[in-house]
Amino acid sequence: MKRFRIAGDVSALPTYAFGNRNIHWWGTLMFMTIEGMTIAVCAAAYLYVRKNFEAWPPPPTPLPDLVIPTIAAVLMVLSIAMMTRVHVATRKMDLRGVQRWLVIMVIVGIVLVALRWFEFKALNTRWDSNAYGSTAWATVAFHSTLLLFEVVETAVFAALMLFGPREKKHFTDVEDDAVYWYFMAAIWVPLYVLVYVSPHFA
Amino acid sequence: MRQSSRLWPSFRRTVIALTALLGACIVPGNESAFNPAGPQAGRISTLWWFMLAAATAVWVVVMVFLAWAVRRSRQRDQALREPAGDASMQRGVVVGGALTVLILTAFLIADIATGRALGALPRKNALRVEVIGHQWWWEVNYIDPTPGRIVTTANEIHIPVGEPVQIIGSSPDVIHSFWIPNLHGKKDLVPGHTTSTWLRADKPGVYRGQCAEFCGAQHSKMTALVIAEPRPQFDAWYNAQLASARPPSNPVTARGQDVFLKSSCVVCHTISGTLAAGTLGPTLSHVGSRLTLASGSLPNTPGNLAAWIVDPQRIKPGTRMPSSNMNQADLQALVTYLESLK
Amino acid sequence: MTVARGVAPLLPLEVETVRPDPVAPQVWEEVELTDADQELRKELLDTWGDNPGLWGWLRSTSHLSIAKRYIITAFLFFGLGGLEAGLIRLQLSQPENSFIGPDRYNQIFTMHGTTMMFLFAVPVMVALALYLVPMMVGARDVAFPRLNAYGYWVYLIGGLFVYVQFLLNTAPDAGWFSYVPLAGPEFSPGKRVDTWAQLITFTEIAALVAATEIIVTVFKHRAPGMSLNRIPLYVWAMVVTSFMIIFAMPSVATGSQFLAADRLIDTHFFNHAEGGDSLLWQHLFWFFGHPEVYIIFVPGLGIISAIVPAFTRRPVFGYPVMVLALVTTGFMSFGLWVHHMFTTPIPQLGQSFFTAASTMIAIPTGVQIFCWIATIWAGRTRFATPMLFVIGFFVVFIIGGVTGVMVASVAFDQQAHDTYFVVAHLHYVLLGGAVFPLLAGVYYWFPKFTGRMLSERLGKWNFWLLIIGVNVAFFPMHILGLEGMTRRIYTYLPETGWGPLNAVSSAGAVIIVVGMVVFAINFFWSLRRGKTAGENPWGGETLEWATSSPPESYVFMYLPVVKSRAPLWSEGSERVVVGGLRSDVRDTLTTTLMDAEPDHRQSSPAPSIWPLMAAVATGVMFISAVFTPWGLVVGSVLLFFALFFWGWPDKADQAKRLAGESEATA
Amino acid sequence: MKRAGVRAVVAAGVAGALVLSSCERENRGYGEEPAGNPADAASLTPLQPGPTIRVTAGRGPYDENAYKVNEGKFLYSAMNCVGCHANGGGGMGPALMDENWIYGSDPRQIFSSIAQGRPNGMPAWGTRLSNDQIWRLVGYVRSMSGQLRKDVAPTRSDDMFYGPSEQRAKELTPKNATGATER
Repeated sequence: MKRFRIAGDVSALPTYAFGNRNIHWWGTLMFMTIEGMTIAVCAAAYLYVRKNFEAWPPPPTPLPDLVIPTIAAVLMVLSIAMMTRVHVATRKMDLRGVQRWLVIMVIVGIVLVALRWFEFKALNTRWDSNAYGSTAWATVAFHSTLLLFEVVETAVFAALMLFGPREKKHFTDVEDDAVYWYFMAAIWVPLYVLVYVSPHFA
Repeated sequence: MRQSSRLWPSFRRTVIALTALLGACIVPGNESAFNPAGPQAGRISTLWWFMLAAATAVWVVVMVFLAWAVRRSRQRDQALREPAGDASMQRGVVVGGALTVLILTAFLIADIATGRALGALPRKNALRVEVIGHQWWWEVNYIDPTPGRIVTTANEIHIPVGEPVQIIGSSPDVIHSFWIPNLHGKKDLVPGHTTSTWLRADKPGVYRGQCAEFCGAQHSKMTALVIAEPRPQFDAWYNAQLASARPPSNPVTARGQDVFLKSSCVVCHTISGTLAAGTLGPTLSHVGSRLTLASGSLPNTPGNLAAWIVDPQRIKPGTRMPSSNMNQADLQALVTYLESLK
Repeated sequence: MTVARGVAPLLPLEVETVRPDPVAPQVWEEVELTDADQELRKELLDTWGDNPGLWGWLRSTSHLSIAKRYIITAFLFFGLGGLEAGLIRLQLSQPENSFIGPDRYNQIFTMHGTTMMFLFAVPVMVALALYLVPMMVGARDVAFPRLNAYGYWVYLIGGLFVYVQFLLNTAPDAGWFSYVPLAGPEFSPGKRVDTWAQLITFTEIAALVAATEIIVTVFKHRAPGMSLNRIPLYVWAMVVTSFMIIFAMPSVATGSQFLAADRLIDTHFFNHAEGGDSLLWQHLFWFFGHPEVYIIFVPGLGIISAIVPAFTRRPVFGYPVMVLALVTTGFMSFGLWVHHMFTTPIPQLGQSFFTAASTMIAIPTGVQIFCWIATIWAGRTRFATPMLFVIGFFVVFIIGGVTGVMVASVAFDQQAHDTYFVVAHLHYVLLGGAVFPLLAGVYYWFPKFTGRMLSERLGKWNFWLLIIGVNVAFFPMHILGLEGMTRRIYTYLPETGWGPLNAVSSAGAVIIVVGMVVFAINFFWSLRRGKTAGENPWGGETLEWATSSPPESYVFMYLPVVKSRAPLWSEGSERVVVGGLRSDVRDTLTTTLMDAEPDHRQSSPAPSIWPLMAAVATGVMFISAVFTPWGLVVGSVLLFFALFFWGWPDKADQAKRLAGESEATA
Repeated sequence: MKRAGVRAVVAAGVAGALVLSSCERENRGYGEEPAGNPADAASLTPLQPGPTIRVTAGRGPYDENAYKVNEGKFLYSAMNCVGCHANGGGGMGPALMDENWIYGSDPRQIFSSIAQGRPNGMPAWGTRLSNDQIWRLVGYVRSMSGQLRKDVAPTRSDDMFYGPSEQRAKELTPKNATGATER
């Protein structure tokens, strides 16, 4: 009769792993790909519609402002640098560091959301004025759902690391949240250039 | 292009002979891509017969191989494992792959050749006809430099035999698609874009085509007719269309015109030479001379015209023409008048 | 950064790779369980089992029960889609037929297309993979079990939403791809096309979520020893399909949100008077649309690659070529969407590129077909029903394939586009390329799902009725198409001459319906009175046949160690396994990407009601968005709470898990 | 048990209303003529001899039908109502999207305003349009000032954008010529 032959024992293996060794990192990568494709489709629509206009933005619509969007873009890039502090803290399993920096990142996130409200105003057009307004609003709005989702997720992780039932595995999850923040912040730079800067040079 | 054209007819003859058997069961009738009446449809039809032959051959060969493999496989008592077997299988797959690439390249070359041949067909001084797709009928305008000679009609396009015709298509509402299978492939009429396609009918006849892009409730009853006729007949028709509508000649048609001008027809329809100048619906200046009514839904007979006027929703549910409640006498007079507008 | 690496060194697995193509054993021998194994089995059943009753059913996250529900729901929608097809054929069976009015008919044919493409074809292939892929790669569960449950509930809510709207006379009526401006705000009043747009969102979420799980399961949860070149071909097909889903579906999800925005809050994406463009919709839709049909077709190729070895008693010939062909098909499917738009006013220059791409994509599929035929030639083939359906695939699909290559040519497509020639092509490719392999898969894996065999006699009836029905129904459509019959017409005049061929086609449809009824009878009859099947009734080579039929909730008592491409054929007298996973907690093994060496233990989350709550919140969000844009705001707040409780760790469960771990490995 | 029964009945009522409302909204009703004779249109002014009889607020036949109201929007531009009333803002003709109704806001009063014509240039459409078409126009005109349900009112048209569509119009309570609210 056929029998089992146990050729190895995995009980000694750890129960968590950092980086691309754990499955949540891969899950985050897949969601980043999906969101990346969504943003790409919005940008493609923005560029496709552009060929229907001689002047971009079409005459009655003023050029988008640059002041607040530039501030927000710079803060977005800085937030990547700040998020690496969280990333390093998670790798060192430094609970205090992770808690402190997560709270800071939540504040940065709230500031970014607040700035985003003014960035919508800086577009100087309504979403229902014309195709330019619609595609500009769509691009910024889809990224805003990413921003909002990321800030809320960071807030939940901050609450988890401060008050919740913590365990070592959660450091790897916070690391994945940091990686997602990099993607969210990094992808905003080309979008900022596309929606706010490029009309000035059309 | 010179050299390949000598090759082309001989190639065509063999292809058609090869598929005569299969072709027999296809009844080449009106409105059929199998029965080209023009060079464009002819080129595409040749491409079709070549591709049909090649495809049938591919399918038969694969089925033969499959049957052979199945039969050979049932004779084995033990699955073949030695490397010799793998080598012969590899040869088979490589040969199969190579043949596939070859046949696909042949398809590609045939398509590009047909495409270029279609592009090369003469287009000089073509008759320019503007076709505008509306929700569920075709507006036809013959473009002419002198405004006085522009003919506006609906659903039926008369063209001179043997001369190139440029169809300039556009649509104010939804996407339609102008397609006359006997003459050429279809072109989508997309709002916000104008498109153009060139046709030529080498044989006189009435060629029927249907709107090919789903455009709403009555997409199925949006038919266009292209009537190819010799040049003299076409010119006679063109001049008749130019003339304004015939004034009523007897009391019945006079009463019919009066009923027309008093009722709601004038809001949407035009009859040149009268006060009626609505442009929402097709022009009725020469409706008597048209072969069909309601964009190909009904043959043009007085009975059908009366039925259509009284209750269009029964024939084309969803059409924008309102039903009218006029008494029998008025209706008969109106129908007689409209039929008189040859 | 080395702190976090595992404490214990990677295990020395005394495993040597066996000769690449092992011989299929004549008789299949099941593993004998020792007393210790029986004890372990009871603990595992207790840990991995679903809670009893409806509440347990709703909270279940076991991939077996979720996938089974998914498949059954998809087949129910297949039945509904089939009914709609029957109504269409009845209406078109004779000219000027007044069986259905134009408005009702437009809803029916749109629902037929939408149901078959979005609610049956993609979901059933994905559901079958969610059931089989974890088993085939030797994992106990799919990568993200709760996400899996969420995906199914969102799919179910989407399907119910659109069919409730169908009953309320609000089914979409602008075609399964809803071209603008007909589907736009001006020419589609009411909420019909909004229903379609939101349905797209539901089915996209479900498919994207499932694709993520399949990719992560195959990358990180493979059994020890299953390196990349030992992954079964079916699993490769599903990985390629999942990547196609990940890259293609966002395009239509975003496009349908644009359409919903145009219809609800007056945006101008597709309004050409304000700079928008209706061709933008066609690009966005078909950039997803063509990969979509390959998302439906590639799993079919995978199923055939899983079935052929079992019935030819040898592995499929040319494993690397097959994998390469699958990957090439996946890539090329993104390069040919414009062949759906050859008749639109886009520049001629681009079209010849897409003709070349559309023609060349037939090569990888052709190579795979030759490899299968070679395998059949070299094997000792037994023609049970699954193999009959595979032969049916060859016969029907190749006709669809060659007509596909024909419509790839710009010139010919101008005659054939949007006619019944294309309807014939797509039905040959979808029925031949997806439904025949799917039915082959159902006949092949039914013993694994239910522990009973489907009856061979009814199976043969089902096959012959279907193959005759398909050809009688759809072959005349080729001729009808080139004789001028355009798509989506609810009636036609007698003088068009289309009557006789349409009658023949409708007769064919009746045969297909009878065939599917025979399948349903076979399905329900065999559930109770089918011949009982052991672990491996067909003598298959892949790991899903190493589990009991139907598999226990924990699937593998010990994770198998894979030594070759055909693990079950190279077992010999003992099954080499890996022990040490905990049985008091849902413990799974995460392995490295390239060679699947054990890396760390991953605890699979316990069953929870929150995925269902999150799906309901998503449903509230998108369904209320049809009526008021503020619905999105309310829905997203509800979704936040659902996701929060979904992810927030449960204190008791955490304590139990940590208690069992020694300090070193915690 | 009674309270559960009541709750069940209420739930059924709500569900029923939902079903009826969307069924009616989507009913294409090709070829169906609106019942009733519009000739008994309500009087133009609330002034009447003898005791005042409360004028019950009538309902247009197409107030629930999105398709018919959308066709009304097509007729509004096709019959060149835009020429005088613009897109509801008014021009030569009075504004239609505000709360002032010179000749009454009751659907039957609007019907007679369109059918009979009104002083200062409103033509009599009675002989030129069928009753069905006029009722569609009545439905559309009422949607301009937000009188219809949000999911029935038409959304934007594929033309130049003149402002928020009727679906997003604010609901205004109609006032008659004397400034008193009508209902």
